[in-house]
Amino acid sequence: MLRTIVFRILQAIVTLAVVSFVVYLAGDMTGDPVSNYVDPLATEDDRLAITKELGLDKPVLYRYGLFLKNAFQGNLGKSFKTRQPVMTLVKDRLGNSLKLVLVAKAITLAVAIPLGVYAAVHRGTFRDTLARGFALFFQSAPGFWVAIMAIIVFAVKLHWLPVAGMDSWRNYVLPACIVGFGTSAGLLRILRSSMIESLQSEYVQLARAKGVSERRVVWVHALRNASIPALTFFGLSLGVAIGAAVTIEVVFAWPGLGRLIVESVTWGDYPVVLVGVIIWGAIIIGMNLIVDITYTIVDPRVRI
Amino acid sequence: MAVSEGAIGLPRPQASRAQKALAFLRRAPHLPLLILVVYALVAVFGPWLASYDPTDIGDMNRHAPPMFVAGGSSAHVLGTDHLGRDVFSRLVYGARISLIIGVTATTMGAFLGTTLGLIAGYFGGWVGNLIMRVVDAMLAFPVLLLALVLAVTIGPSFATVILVLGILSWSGYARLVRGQVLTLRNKEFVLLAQIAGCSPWRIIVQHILPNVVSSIIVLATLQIPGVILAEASLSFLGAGIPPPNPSWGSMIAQGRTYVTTAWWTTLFPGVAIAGLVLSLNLLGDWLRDLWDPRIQGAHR
Amino acid sequence: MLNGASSAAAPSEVGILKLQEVAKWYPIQKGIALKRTVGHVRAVDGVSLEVMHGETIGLVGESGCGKTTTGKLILRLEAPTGGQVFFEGLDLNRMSSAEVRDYRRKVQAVFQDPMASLSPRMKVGSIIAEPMIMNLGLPRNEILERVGAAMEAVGLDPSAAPMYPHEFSGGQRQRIAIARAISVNPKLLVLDEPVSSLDISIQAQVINLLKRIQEEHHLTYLLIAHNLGTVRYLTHRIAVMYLGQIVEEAPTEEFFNSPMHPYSKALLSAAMPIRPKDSREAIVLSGEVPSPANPPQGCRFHPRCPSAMPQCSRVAPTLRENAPDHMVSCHLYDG
Amino acid sequence: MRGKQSSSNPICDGHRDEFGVGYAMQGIGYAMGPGPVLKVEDLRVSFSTRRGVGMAVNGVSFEVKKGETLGLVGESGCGKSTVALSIMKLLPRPPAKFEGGRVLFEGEDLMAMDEEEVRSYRGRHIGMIFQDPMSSLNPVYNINFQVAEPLRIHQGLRGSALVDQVVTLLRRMRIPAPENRARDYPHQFSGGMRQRVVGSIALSCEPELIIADEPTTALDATIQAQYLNLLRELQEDTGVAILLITHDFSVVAKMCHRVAVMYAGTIVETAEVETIFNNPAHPYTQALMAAVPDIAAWKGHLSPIDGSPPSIYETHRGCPFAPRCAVVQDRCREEAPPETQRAKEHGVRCWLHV
Repeated sequence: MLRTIVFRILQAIVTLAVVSFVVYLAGDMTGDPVSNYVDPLATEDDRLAITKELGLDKPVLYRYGLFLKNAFQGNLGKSFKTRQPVMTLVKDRLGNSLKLVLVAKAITLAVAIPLGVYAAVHRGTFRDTLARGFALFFQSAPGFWVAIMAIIVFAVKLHWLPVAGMDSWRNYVLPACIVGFGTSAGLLRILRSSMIESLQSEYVQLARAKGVSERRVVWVHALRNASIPALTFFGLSLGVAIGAAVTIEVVFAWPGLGRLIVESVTWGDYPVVLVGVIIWGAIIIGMNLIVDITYTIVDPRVRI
Repeated sequence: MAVSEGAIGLPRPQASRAQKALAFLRRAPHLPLLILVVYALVAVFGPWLASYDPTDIGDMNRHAPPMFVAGGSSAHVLGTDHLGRDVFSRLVYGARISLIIGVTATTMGAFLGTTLGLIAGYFGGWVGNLIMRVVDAMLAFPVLLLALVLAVTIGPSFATVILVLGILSWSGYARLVRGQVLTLRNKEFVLLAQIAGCSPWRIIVQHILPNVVSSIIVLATLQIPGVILAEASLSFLGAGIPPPNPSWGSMIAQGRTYVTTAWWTTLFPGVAIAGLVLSLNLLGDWLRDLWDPRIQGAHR
Repeated sequence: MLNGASSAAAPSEVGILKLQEVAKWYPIQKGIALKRTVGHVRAVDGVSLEVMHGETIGLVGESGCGKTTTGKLILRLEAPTGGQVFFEGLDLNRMSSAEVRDYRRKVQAVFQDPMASLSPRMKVGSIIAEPMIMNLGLPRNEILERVGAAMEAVGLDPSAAPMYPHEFSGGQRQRIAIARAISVNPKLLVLDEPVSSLDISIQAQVINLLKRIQEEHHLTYLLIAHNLGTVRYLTHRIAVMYLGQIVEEAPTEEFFNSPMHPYSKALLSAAMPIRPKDSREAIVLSGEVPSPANPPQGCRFHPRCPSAMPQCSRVAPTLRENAPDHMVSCHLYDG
Repeated sequence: MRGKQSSSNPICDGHRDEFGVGYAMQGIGYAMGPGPVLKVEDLRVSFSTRRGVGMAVNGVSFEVKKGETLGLVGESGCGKSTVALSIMKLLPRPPAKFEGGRVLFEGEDLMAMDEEEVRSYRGRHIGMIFQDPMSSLNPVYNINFQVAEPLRIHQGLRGSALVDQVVTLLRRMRIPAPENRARDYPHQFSGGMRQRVVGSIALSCEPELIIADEPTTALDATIQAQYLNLLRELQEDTGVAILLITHDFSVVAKMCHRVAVMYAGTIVETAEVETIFNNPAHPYTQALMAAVPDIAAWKGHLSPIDGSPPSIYETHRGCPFAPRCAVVQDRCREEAPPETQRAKEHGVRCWLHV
């Protein structure tokens, strides 16, 4: 078990290295970072000095290595735009984003599990159609658009909830629900189909033949098996949720990492983008590791 | 003959290919199919349908409301935007953009992913391992973020969006195809093909690929809406189709500023996306139930 | 008579297939990043067998005894980790590509599951034609003609050639698989459980068909089966496998009349149906087949053997001729 | 509701056998009145699918007596498994539909009961063994959980009494080291051992009837022999009635007292096992016996049955076996034959015997 976890972490580091290199390269190819960095009125000498200072005269692999070395020493570089250390810029933003994503994932589970089971048990009825309709709507409508419409209805017209910011729990309702519903759609559908499969299995038949009540058949015998494929999806959907959170942060002016990355991309502020993407990647990989460990609890056949 | 082995009849005659195709379409979900046909027609015949050039700011009649709202006129059926452009015309041209991007990027991803999946599944080895490690990484990563970075880097354009979304969407296919190849290659009919002396190439093309195609089509049908949504998100963030091209995503982004007063510039593009994506999802679900109930959640 | 080991001294008999101390060990690997081999599953562990031209030899045993793997080694789907397989005197793993092509024509197979044996998206005609296309290089119309002939030979209407496998019943599909196998005029057919997935009434149809085809085409059959009834009906000779090794080999009638190995006796007793009264006195073995990754010391059967002796757990018996043409690997017959 | 509690169960008061379980070695004289444990009368079940409505079970009647094993024999698709599941009312409805008939368990009609009442019979009075030991145990729960469940539900056992009873049951099914193995998961067992676990679940509440649907089909020959022996011993010890569903005549020969042969949703012949083997009356039974390669008696030839069994969606007038029957008459194609008693315990549905 420990061996596997260590191996997964190593694998994750390699993945991150590759992705960060791609992003680094991307940043490197976009125009001239120096012009983002220096005063427009600076002289050619100043520019050269800064080029040297930033190490831009060295080959790209060397500079990437340097970046990694500095990163391991806790120095993530400075923003081109604000010249602040990236670390300070990112720290608060990351916390805000994580809060949003975690609340959203909790909503995902709270919605998807009961509805998915419900739809599977009442397969083919109107109730099933209703549950799947809910899922399908949130899977099909773009989240940022739903967000704008929700602001109009619930904030502007009804004044129930705030438009933007993150001052109280009321601020969380709309963005977390929209991100959460969006990814619950897929989970609901997977859970529904794996529940249907599980409910038709021979071990469920045997449970019924033992005289087990239908409620217990569904929630004890079928659900635990059905949650195995759903767990895989849940792990993968973390990436989707974080992607969705980016646009939602923009709409709700949420001071999160996603919005910071979007802004930095448009500014060409690559040190920030680079660190932002790596951090998100690391978090997703970490969460997937937790999902992997959860497998061993749910499914005794899996030994990692 | 000393030994008898029983008489044997012919199986029942089956319908012709054309009859089968017709019966197939008849069983398809009607409404989504109809909606998709409408979208496709609109995309193809856009110029004849739209009464205005989508980028024409005309007489600067800004934020004219739709015709069915007080103050609206039939000149602009769905009103105009902040620059006075006709919303309906922009929607019509936007359909073309969405559909082209959805289909081409998906095709690209499907082709790339299928090829890599076949290699990883049939030949395996370290190449196969490498492919699968990359797939794992890609599946877990927030693709939209990566797409955003790449799109901005290369420079937002129609081709960029297709390229980025195409390249980033292959992993699902690779995983699906590899999994199926691993099962198929131990099936008796593949062993028998080996016994008959077929080359690996012939086995892949003749025996494995035809059995994977339906799953690939199902996955692609479910992936097109994903790509369309990704394009809309990119354009919404300003990294997709550059203005003044009428992408639905950027229409929403532009309309957002004025949404309290001119809600129609935001509402209609969203409805257009949701309608298209919904129909594609419904059709894909139906195909999956029909052809490949095993695929679950290979798409997002 | 037909016999594995002594046949070399009897040149009048023409051997077609010969297995010499063949072994197939699969490594058991642990670890994810750096795989290390922690042991071996000894699927086939030193099997010697000779098959004569025109005979049917039955390979019998329970699941996991290595009979299917032996079939795969003969079909060149797997390479042995030890020993050699000779077909018409040529070592299967030292063949030139021309010899391989010739071998591919001469050796065909029929598997257990007729649905899985036919490419679901190919028409039946193309399925039957494939071995001919790959091996014979005939013009198209001749191939079509031969497809028709092969279909007629197995009792199928040739006009069904443009249909797909799923449109046929299980028994018909198995006939298609047989038609495909015989279309290239092979010498040897490996039949891996050819009837066990069929309904009882259909089984008899296919068994009779196989018997007739053998007579008409002078084929050699290697029949892998667990159903002793089928084996008795089709084979001339029987080899019983247990945990990767042959424990007894004898002419079929001899085997059924006087089985020697305790395992063979138990197998026979377990399969004996019929006449309800006597079947209640069956020999029932205790325990289960041990893992082939870790076979018992000495005789592999000794932990389950009703007549085990002290030496059985120490010394592995060898396969020796005990009665004329009757080989057994058991200390009871050490003389 | 029948008021049978485990405490008042007379078999618990008997002397202990070698397995340490309180079963009396009484075989036949099991403390219940005469009459069949299970009596199925004119059972009809249909399936509606995309291909249409098919009668999977079309008027099946039989009974199983105490201490007896009835073999329900037939080829795949003849409806024998549907019969097994309908007795327990376990068929998914839809697509299945109960079209008529009665299933009397000790005189009570299960078909007329609501779900709640039927559930009190399942696992308590009727145990079930399915074909595939690989899929009939839940992979995510350990053996203890699965064997204990019926005991908790029907007998309210808890704590150490429950654990002891589980171990006892596993030991009865000759599972080695049951104390340790109870904590293992299904994937850690071999196929034969899993089927024994399923057997101990079926036996857990000392049922009056066990329905075994192809219990040994997935097992190897020598393991199959072990399992059948075990079932026979348990039957002799407890007097439980067994409805054994199989297609394998060697299993029938080893296990059954009486046999009902099914074809296309109907029972064509019912007789004692000796009669079925030595003196079968229905042409289908005769043909089936002739088509089985017999390893004991070398006949030198096999006589297959032409054609293949009909699909349940094919409608037919007359006798369903008529198209494949070697001695078919005109009348067979027109009118279904009634059941006739040839002798005591020997019923046939064939115009030849009317």
